[in-house]
Amino acid sequence: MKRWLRIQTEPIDEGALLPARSISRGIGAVIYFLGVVREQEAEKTITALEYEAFEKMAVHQFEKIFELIAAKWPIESVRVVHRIGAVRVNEPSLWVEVTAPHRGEAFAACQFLIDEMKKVVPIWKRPVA
Amino acid sequence: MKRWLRIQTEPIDEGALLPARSISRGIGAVIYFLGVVREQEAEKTITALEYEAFEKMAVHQFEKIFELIAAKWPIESVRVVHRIGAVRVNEPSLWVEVTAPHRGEAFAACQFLIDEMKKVVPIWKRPVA
Amino acid sequence: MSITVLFHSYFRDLTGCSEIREEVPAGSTIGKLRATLEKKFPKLRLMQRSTLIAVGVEYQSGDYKLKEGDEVSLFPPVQGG
Amino acid sequence: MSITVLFHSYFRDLTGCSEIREEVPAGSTIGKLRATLEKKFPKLRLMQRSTLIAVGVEYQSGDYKLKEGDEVSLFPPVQGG
Repeated sequence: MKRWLRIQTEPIDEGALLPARSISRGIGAVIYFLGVVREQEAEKTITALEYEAFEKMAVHQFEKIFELIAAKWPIESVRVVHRIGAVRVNEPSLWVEVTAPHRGEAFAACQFLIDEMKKVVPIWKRPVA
Repeated sequence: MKRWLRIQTEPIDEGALLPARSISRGIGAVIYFLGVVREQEAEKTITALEYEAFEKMAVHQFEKIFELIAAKWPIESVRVVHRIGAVRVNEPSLWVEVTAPHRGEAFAACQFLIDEMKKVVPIWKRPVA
Repeated sequence: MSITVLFHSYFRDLTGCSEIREEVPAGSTIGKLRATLEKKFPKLRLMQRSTLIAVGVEYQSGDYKLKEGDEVSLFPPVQGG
Repeated sequence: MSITVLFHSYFRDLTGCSEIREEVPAGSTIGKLRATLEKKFPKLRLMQRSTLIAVGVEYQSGDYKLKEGDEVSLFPPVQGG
């Protein structure tokens, strides 16, 4: 399974990420997920979230999740970008792409990745009023 | 819920579809799904699939699925492109985008849309050797 | 009573026909129409258990009562995506 | 035995500190280290039930036996995405 991870302060550029995708002739499903900053956070109106990562551990924990995915499903590739620093409302903080032969495993792996990330990857956020 | 549907012979241009997305400040999740033509279809190697739609009924059946989604989940928008005619291996035949406040409902609605489409929308495919 | 019948996908190959006009007695059901069509196009019988039927843009079952001018579609299981 | 302790996210605010060097007796566990840190930074006690602990890049529990040079991180529940 191909893995690709970026933890970056620059905005997530979907248009630039698309052409970097390469899928083999056995791939039938591609899923993208974008996590976007919402205006309401814990019932307060915000203008941005300030994300912070303990980066070396975040990278390691993402790699462990990738290992679990590779062991569980026939996924061809996973790409993840998580933005840190200030991310304004309406901007994506997370971008995930999963490619697989069939959609069932692609959806399962993509949801698993996000659920696990939210449990173990040391990234935190603070509301910016 | 915003709905947008195209059944088209032209290739699906992901790069052109992205900037047409507009999400409100309450949106936290965007999911894209791409269905891609695989080289192996029913254990035979193919070069393309030839898709055919009974178009007026396909449009109506998609609209009924959109209604069900709108009744079931707080989805802000659904966009669907299904290609017809010859679609080569490695090219997408289906593109779906769902935007919602939270990822749970976005994933559920996206999978529901594809599952229902495969049951009721009159589109067929034939392998091209 | 005049009914238009459309054959989609490989039902076109089975029947060698994409559209046909059928005269059926008033009050006929889809079931009745199917029996008539299977006499005319015996290969349709091969697909008896995997035939989907619509009138206009809605799915209907065998007991649907046909009306003058109905457009009936016969087709195999759908395969979008 | 010398241990580096890192505080992340709002644990930095609670302690007013992002990194501190602690001397602990040989054979000390993370549990022991935590008790020492809670004496030094009493506000950490407020978070007792929602403190995550890692050594290097791996999560560890209170009975982990510290080694010379370990880098221990204390932080609140993670919130990526």
